Amino acid sequence: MQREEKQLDMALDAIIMRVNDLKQSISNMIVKLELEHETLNWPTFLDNFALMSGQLTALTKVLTQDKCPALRNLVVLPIQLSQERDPELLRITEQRVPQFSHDLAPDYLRTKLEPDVEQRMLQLEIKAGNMTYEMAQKQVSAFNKVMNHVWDVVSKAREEWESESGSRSGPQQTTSISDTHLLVSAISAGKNLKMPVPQGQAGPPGMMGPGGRPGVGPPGGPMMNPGQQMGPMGKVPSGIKTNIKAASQIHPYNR
Amino acid sequence: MMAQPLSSAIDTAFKSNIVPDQEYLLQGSVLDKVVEVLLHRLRGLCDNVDSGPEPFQDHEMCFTIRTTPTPLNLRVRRALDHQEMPWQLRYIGQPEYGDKMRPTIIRSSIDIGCSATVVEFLTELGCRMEFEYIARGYMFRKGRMKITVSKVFKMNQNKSQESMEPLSESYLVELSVLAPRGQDAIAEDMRSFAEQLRPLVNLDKVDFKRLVHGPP
Amino acid sequence: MILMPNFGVVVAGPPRTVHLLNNSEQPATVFSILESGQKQVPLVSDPLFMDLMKKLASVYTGKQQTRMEAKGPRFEVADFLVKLGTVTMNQNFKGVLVEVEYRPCVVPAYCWELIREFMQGFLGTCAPAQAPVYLQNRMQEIYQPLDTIQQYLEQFREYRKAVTVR
Amino acid sequence: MAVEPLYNALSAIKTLRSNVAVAFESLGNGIRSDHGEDGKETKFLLELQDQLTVVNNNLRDVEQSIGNLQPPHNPFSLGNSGYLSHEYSHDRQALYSQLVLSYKWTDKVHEYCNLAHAQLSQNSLTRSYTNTASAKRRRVQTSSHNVPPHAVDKVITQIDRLLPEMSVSITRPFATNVVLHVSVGRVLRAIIAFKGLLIEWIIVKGFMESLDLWTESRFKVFRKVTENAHAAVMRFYMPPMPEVSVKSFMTWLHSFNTLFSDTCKGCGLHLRNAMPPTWREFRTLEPYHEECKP
Repeated sequence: MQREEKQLDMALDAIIMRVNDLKQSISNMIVKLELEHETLNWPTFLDNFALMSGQLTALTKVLTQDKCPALRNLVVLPIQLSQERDPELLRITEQRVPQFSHDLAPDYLRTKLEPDVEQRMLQLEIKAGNMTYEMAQKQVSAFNKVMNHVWDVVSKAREEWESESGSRSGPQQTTSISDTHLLVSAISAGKNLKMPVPQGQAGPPGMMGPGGRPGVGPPGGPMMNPGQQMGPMGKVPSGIKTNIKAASQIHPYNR
Repeated sequence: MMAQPLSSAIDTAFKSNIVPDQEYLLQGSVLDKVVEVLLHRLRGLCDNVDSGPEPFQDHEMCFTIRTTPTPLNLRVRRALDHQEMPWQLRYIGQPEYGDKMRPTIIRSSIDIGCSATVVEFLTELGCRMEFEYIARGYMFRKGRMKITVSKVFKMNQNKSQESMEPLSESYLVELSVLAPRGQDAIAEDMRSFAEQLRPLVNLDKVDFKRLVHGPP
Repeated sequence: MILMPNFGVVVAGPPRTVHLLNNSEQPATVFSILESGQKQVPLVSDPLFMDLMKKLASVYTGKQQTRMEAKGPRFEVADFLVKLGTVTMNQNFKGVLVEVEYRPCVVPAYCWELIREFMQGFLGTCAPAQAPVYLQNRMQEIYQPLDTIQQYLEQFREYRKAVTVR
Repeated sequence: MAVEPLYNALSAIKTLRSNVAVAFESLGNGIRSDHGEDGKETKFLLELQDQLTVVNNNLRDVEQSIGNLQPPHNPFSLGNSGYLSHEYSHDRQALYSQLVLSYKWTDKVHEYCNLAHAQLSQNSLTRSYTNTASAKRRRVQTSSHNVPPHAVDKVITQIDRLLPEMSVSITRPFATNVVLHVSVGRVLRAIIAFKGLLIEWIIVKGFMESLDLWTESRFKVFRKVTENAHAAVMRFYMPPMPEVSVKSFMTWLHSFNTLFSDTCKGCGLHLRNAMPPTWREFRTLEPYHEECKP
């Protein structure tokens, strides 16, 4: 007897510990929901659920353990009910239960569901029991079909997204080093640009404007770099073409 | 050689480092198919947002003249799309690549606006035209930085502009600043700007000398 | 006001001469005229071109460095511009050049008679009857600042040939 | 001012707009599921027809209520609400002061318009709608102000063809009225602003100068020519026959082709006071110095 009691104590301690863990994490979650609902993100929320589910599993494991005595064989008896406030009770229940009275005791010592809840459970069970096997099968397959479809959609979207981001981050070529080298050496040293015939005659092949007099051709007379610090230009007539252009560009009438 | 008031004025200008004669340069290229993306990005990054990119089409001729110790390179550039603009004569010195710490190529550069007779002038002077090409593309500005995105074409003999033969399937991208001597801070700005264009374009110090002598 | 067309000479292997000139009317422009035999190639450019010529220094034997200058007062009478330039060659006095420009007109042929009449007004019989040789072939063309430079160059050349003061 | 009909009209317009929106919405949605399966097209058409009938009725209502409205005879008076700018409360104050300002502004515009109208209808001496200082000589002929653009073009191109040394280009910077860029030989350029077929303004400049309507030439001789050209515009002014007027003016301007090469008919010289003959006789086109003219 002595040994059994000891075992019971140990089992109860273990259960209480697990239940406390569970309670702790539930209250943590509630605090989070209340205080951080604006910044709370979905993954951490799901993490909380996962934690709780783990704790529940642990609890069930403890209950089904061989070492655990069959709790259902034990009876809990309220020995004394009292209308008085019991500070000790208040402390150990974290200010939840002020007194162990007639009113509250049945609820706390309840081993069955509330009558109306029990009734509704019963109804549902009857309904489920009435369903034929084929119908159930049909519903299950319909449900599976929907789920598969959603799964497909999600995985396809994910595939697309991954392939796109993969290609973007991938080494898409926008510049070619060999082309850079080709171009730079071409404009700097004339690679690939030099004329095939060696120039005996140094004269450029006739792409010159009219020689002799400057300004007869298109470029107009002497023109200065505007950024010169050498003072204002003197009387410098520019080409005729420039003149017309300037006149049509500057709108003198636009006031 | 000449002791004239004007040239002495220029001497003073050179001595007091107000003539922008140093070119800071970074080069790179971008494949034809993504050039639109680059142009779009440059439009967003550069100053001329509202006016859009400035198109250009230039004809560049490169001349050399034998001087001691090294031959001198002179370049003549003219705008094919704005024939009335003055031509540009340009002297480009030997590029300095520096070590890893230096962000850009530095080379001395003198830009001179001049009349269209410049080619005949140089030829008579004893210069020899080495090669010529046409660059067509877009120019962007960002502060003092100039960004050109251009396609390089070979000159063909019949001169029709439609049938120009591109040199490669990429656009040449150049980031340059012309500044007076000793303003190395701008090079850092260029590096950070080039960083913003990565990985679309890798603007870097391209040492063409090594490329020319390296494997073809 | 001073007019100073400057005159530098550089000679290369085959007889080629580059004259660099500068006019105070166009202070930010350098006029270069290259003479190669009978051929003349002018170039109008930024003053930075001077710097480039220095880079080319090793090509040339700066044998005959002559520096000529016309310097003097500048007058404006209505639309006429008159400049009296004292010509010096390497600091030696050579003579006086009179430049008359009628600025509203851009074609020499149209206003030559007018200019001649103007010059007769203050030069009397010294006024030339014919337009300068350089201009005679270009009477119908639009006048450029380079044309002024070319005429100065022509006059300077005359001075260099003449040993004595005219 | 009866406010009731105005309200009615406004609400009628509101109904019309909402019903039109409904009609377009159902048209835009096309055939819906509630049209059923059989004969959905006809059902849809019927629905649309109904809606259009409603719209039609609404439109009629609107027109009717607009017919009932009377245009206001005098500008609205704000009456006592004008004092609302004294409202102490801050957020309201901004609104009401602006209201009163804009009311005052419109009131002023109204007043000025009335005055201007009275002035303009009395003063028949103006050459155009805008009073230019040099323009108060002759009677106005509205017909020559208001000429269709192609007619103007025709007259100008005719003149262009007539005078070989003159090249003319037409621009229209402000809608209808022409601004001409004229170059005469390689001597001068001019910019001429027209009002219809009447010459309003002219500036003469050197051949190499840039043209615009307001800045004078750098050269004395062209400033003088501009002055004379203004006189010529007056001299040739002939509203009943604007083409002739323009043509004779252009012929006169064309005679400046020889501005630098002609000698004065009076003294036989090129120059007087260092100026060429800048005056051209209006009929004979003979050149004279300013001081020599008969």
